[in-house]
Amino acid sequence: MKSDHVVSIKLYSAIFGALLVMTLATAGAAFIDLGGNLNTVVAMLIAACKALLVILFFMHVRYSSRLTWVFVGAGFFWLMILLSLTLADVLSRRWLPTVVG
Amino acid sequence: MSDSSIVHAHQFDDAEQQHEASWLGMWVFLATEVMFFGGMFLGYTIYRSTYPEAFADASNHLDIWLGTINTAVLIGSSFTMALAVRSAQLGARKPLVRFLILTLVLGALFLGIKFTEYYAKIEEHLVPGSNFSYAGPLGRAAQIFFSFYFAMTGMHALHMIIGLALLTALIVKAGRGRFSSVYNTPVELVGLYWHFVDIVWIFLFPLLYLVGRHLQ
Amino acid sequence: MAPRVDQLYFFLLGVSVFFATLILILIIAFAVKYRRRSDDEQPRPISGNLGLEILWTVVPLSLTLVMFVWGARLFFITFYPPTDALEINVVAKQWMWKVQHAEGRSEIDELHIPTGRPIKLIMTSQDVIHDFFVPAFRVKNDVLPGRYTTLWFEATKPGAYRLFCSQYCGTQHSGMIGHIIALEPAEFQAWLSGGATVVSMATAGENLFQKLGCVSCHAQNDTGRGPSLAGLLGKTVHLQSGASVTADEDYIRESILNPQAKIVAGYPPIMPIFKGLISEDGIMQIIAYLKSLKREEGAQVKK
Amino acid sequence: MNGPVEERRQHYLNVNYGLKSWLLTIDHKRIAWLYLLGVTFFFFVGGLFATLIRLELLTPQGDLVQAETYNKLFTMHGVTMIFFFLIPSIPAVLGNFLIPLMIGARDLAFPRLNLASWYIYILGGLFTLAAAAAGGVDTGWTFYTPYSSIYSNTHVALTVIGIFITGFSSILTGLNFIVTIHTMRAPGMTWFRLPLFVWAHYATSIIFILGTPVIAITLALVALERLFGLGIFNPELGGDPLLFQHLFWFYSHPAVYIMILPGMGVISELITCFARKRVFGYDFIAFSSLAIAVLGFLVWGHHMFVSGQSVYASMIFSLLSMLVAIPSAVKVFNWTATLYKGSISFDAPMLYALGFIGLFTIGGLTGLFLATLGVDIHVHDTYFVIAHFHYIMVGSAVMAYLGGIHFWWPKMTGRKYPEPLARLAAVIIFLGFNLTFFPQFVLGYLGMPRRYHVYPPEFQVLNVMSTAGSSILAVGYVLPLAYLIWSLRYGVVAGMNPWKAKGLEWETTSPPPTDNFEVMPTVVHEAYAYGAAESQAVYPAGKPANV
Repeated sequence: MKSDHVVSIKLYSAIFGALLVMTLATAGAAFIDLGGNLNTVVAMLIAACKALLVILFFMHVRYSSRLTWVFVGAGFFWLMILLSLTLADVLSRRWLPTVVG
Repeated sequence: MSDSSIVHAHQFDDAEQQHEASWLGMWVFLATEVMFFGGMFLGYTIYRSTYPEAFADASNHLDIWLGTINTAVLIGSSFTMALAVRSAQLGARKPLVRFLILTLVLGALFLGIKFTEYYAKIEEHLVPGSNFSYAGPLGRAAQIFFSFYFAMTGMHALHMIIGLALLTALIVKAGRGRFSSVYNTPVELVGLYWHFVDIVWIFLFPLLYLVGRHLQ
Repeated sequence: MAPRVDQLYFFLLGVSVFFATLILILIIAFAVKYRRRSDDEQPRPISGNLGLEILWTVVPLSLTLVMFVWGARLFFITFYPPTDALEINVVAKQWMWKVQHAEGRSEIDELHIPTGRPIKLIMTSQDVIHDFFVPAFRVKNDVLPGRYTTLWFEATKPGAYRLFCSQYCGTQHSGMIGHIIALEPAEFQAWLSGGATVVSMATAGENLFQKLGCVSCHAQNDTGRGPSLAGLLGKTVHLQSGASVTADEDYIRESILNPQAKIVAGYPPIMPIFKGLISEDGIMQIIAYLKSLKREEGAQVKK
Repeated sequence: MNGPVEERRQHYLNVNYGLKSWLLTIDHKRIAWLYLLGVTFFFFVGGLFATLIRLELLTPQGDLVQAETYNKLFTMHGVTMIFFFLIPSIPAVLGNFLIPLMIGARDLAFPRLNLASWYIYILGGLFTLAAAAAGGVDTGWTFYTPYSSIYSNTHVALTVIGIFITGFSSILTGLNFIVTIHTMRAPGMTWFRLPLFVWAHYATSIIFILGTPVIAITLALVALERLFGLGIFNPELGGDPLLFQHLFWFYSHPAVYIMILPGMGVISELITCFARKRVFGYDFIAFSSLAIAVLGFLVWGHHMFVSGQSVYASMIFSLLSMLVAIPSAVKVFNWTATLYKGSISFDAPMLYALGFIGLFTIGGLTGLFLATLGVDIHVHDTYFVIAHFHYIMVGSAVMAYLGGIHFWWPKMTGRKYPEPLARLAAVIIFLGFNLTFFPQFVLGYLGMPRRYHVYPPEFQVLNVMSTAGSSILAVGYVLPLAYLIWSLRYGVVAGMNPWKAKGLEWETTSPPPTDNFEVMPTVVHEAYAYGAAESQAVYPAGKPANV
C-alpha cells in the first residue's frame, strides 16, 4: 500500500521553498495583463503544479502503491466528468440562437 | 520491534493489514472530498464564464495581500505537518509534538486572518442577502461571486476547524507517547487530511483573489 | 410532428416487445424443461460462451444506435423551428399561461392558432420553472425564469387540444392547464381582429420604447450614444470583450435587464439597468418592435 | 446437526443480550439488523404516503386531500423511499451482513465507522421526519430551484439537511466496503473468485463515494440559500436554473444504479443457487457492474432533454445513455443463459429472482424510450417516467431486496420462513406490481403529467386500475413482514446450508459466530462451484478463529 519511505528534511524544505516561490509568482503574475484568458491559464497552471508537489511529496503519493494512485486519479477524473459534461451544455447553449434565419 | 508486538483491532490479521486499510480508507475519503468541493468549483466555473466582468470586478474587493499571506501561512502549516509525520516515522516524540503544535498555531493564524477578512466584508456590506450593497451596474452578478466566496471559503474554514480539532487530539496523544516508529497511522492520516485542505486553498486563492487584478 | 414521433415510438415498442417476449419465453421454457426433479441433481457446469456474449453485446448496441440516430434527427427538427413560423409569445407564472399575439390580442390559459401553419412559441417564466406540454402534438419544453426557450408545432386539424404544465411548479401545478384552439386560417384571422380594439405588440413596444426613454440614445441611425437597433435581430454583434454573439431574443432581454453583461464594441457602458422597470410582457413587446424595425428596413432596401 | 449441544452453541445473536449490546454493537451482522429495522420503518412510512397518493388519484377531482397536502405526500414519498429506504436497503442490510462472510473476513475494515454510519442515517431520518411532522415539504424529491430555494414556503431546509446528513452515512458505508474488499479478502479469495454480489457492491460503493458528496454540497447550498440568502441558484441575480439540475442529476442518476446494482448482485446469487449452475459469463457480469457504475456517471443529462439544455449536450447524453443499456442487457442474457440445463427449483427467493428478470427487462427497455431524444420530448415528466422508474426501483430493486432477505433469512436468524406463504406473497407482489404500474405507461403516453393532484376525466379508468393494483401490492408487502417476524420464534431451525448453496457464507454456522468463522478459511475454488467439490474452501486445522 504505502512504503515507509522517510523523506529527507532537505527535500521537504525544497518543496516548501518551491511552493512559496510559486505563491509569490502567481500573485505577481495577477497584476500583469497577459491578455485574453492567459491570466487565468497561468494562475491555474501554477495552482496545479503546487497541488501536484503537495500530493507527490507531502502526501507521499510518489512512494505509494498503484492503488493509491488509482484513488487519487479517480477523484480528479470524476471531477473532470462533472466539469466537462456540464460545460458541454453551458458553452454550446447559444450555438442554436432563439432567433433563426 | 516486530509487527506482532503491536496491538491491532480484532477484525484484522495483523498490524500491516490494519495500516493498509486505514491508508486506503483515508484516500477514498479524500476522493469523496474532491467531489464535495467539486460541486462548488463547477458552479463557480459556469458563472465565471457567464459573468467574467462582474467576477473580475468583485474579486478586486478582496484583499490580495491578506490572501497571499494566508496562502503562505497554510503552505507553511503543510510543511510543518509533513515534518511532524516524518518525526513520527522516526519515532522522535519531542519533535513530533513540537511540529504538531506549530501546525496548529499556523492553522489558527490562517483562520484568524480569514475571519478578519470576513469581518471586513460584513462592514462593506458584501455578504450576500438583504444587506448586500455593491456600487455600480455589476451588483447582481457580484452577489453571485460573493455567494461563492463565502460558500467556498466557509466550507474550507469548516474543514480547517475540524483539522484543528484533530490536531489537538493528536498533540495530546503524542504527548503521552502513543506513537512510535511502528505505530503512527493517526498522525499520517491527519497529515493527509491537512494537506488536502491545503490543496483546496491552493486552488481557491487564484480563483477568488486573482481574477481581475490585471484589469485594475 | 406527432406521426413521426409515433413511428419511432412504435419502432421502440416493437423492439421492446420482441426482447421482452424472447426473455419471457426463454425463462419459461428453461424453467419448465430444466425443473428440479430430484433434490440431489447436480447439473454439469457451463462457464460461458464468448460467441454468445459478443452476439448479445453487438445486437443491442446496434439497435440502440439506430434509436439514437433516429431520435436525434427528430429532436433536432423539434428544436429548429421553420423560418416561416408564426411567432407567439408566452409568459408563464404561478399558475397561468399568458399569451400575446403579435397583432396585440392576448389571452390566458388558451392559445388560438391557425391550422396548417407552423407556430413558434417564445416563452419565459416570471417565477419558477414551468413546462409547456401539448400531448396531442407530442411536444414540450421547459419555460425558464431569466431566459427564453422556444417550441414549435403545427396543427393539421381544427379543434381543442389539451395544454398541461408538466414541470412541477407549486401548489396549483395541476391547475395550470388550458387548451390550444386550432382554427381554420380564415376563422383565426377573424378571431385575431375580434374583441376589443387592441394595439399590436410592435406598437405597444414602440410606446414603451418612447416612454422608457430608450429612443434618446438608440436612434434610428448610428448617431446616438447607443448603437442603432434597426435590423439588429439575427445579426452578429461584436462585443467590447472581443467576443461576438448573435443578437437573439435572449441577448436583447439580457441587454435590457442587465446592460453591462455584454457591451457592444465602440460604445460606452452607460445604459441604466431596466430590471424592475419593465415586465416580461413589456420586454417581449419591445422585441416585437425591434423586429418590426428590421422588416421596415428590409422593405426599404427592396424599394 | 440440530442436537441439544448445537442449540447451545454461541453465535452473534445470543452472545449477549440487552439494548446496549445492540445499540453499541460493532458487529457488522448486528448493524445489518439495525439497518433492517430502519429501512423497514421508512419503507412502510413511504408506503403509507404512496397509499394516500393512489387513493387521491382514484377520482379526477381533488376530493381526498388538498393540493398542498397532495404535493407534500408525493414529495415525502419520494424522499423517504429513495434516500431512506432504497439507497440503504440492500447495501446496508444485506451488504453489511454478507460482504465479510462472503470474502472470509471477521468484520468490515472499520466496524466503529459502520456503527457511526447507522447513527448518521438515523439522525438524517429524524431531521426528515421532523420536517414531515412540522408540516412537510412540497418541492418534489428533486428540489428543483428556484422553486425550492425561493418560492416554496414549506420545510425545505430541514428536509435537505436531513438528506445531507444521511449522505454521509452512504459515503462511509461505501468507503468501508471498498477498503474491506481491497484489504480483507481471505487467502485464496482472488478478485475473480469473488461472488458477483461483492462485485456489485464494489461498483455501488464507487457511486456512493464519488456521487454522494455532490448531492450533499448541492443540497447544502440550497439550505444556505434559504437560511442565509446566499445567491447561487437565484435567477433574480442572473443564476442559471439548470445548474442545480446538473448537480442534482450528477448524483441522482447514478443513485438509480446504487439502487439496482446491489439488486443485480443478489439476483446473481439467487439464480445460481436455485439453478445449481455456475453463473454463465462470470467475467462479463462482473465487468458489466463496473461498466454500469462508470457509464452511469456520464448520462445524467438525459433527465434534462427539455430543460433548456443545449441541443448538442443532449445529443451527447443520449448517445451515452444508449451505451449504458448494453451492460444491463448483457446481465439479463447471462442470467437467462444460466438457467439453461440447470436444475431449477421454485423456492420463494427464486420466484423473486425470476420476477426481477422480467420486470427489469421491461424497466430497462422502457428506459430506452426515455433515452431516445425524439420520444423523450413527449413522455418526459409524464406517468411513463413514473412507471419506468418504478419498474426499476420497485419492480427490480425491491424484488431483489425481498428475494435476498428470504434467501439469507436462515443465515441471519438460523430459522426458515414458511415457504408456501412466502411463495404466495411473491406471486401477489408480482401481480399487484404489474397491475399498479403497467397502466401508468399507457397513461404517460396519453399525456398525463406527473405530480398532478387533479387530472382530466379521460385518464380515470387507468388510474382506477393502478389504485386497485396498489391495494394488492400493499397486501403483498405486509404479508412477509408478518410471517418473517413469526418465523423468528416459530420457524424451522435451518442448519448451516439449507439451500445447498455455494459461497463462504454457507460454510459457517447459522447464525454465524461473532467472528464469522470458527476457523478462518482459505479459498481454493472459483465462485459458484456447483457440481464441483463439496466445499469452496479449506480450513487449516488448529488455527483459532481469532488470533
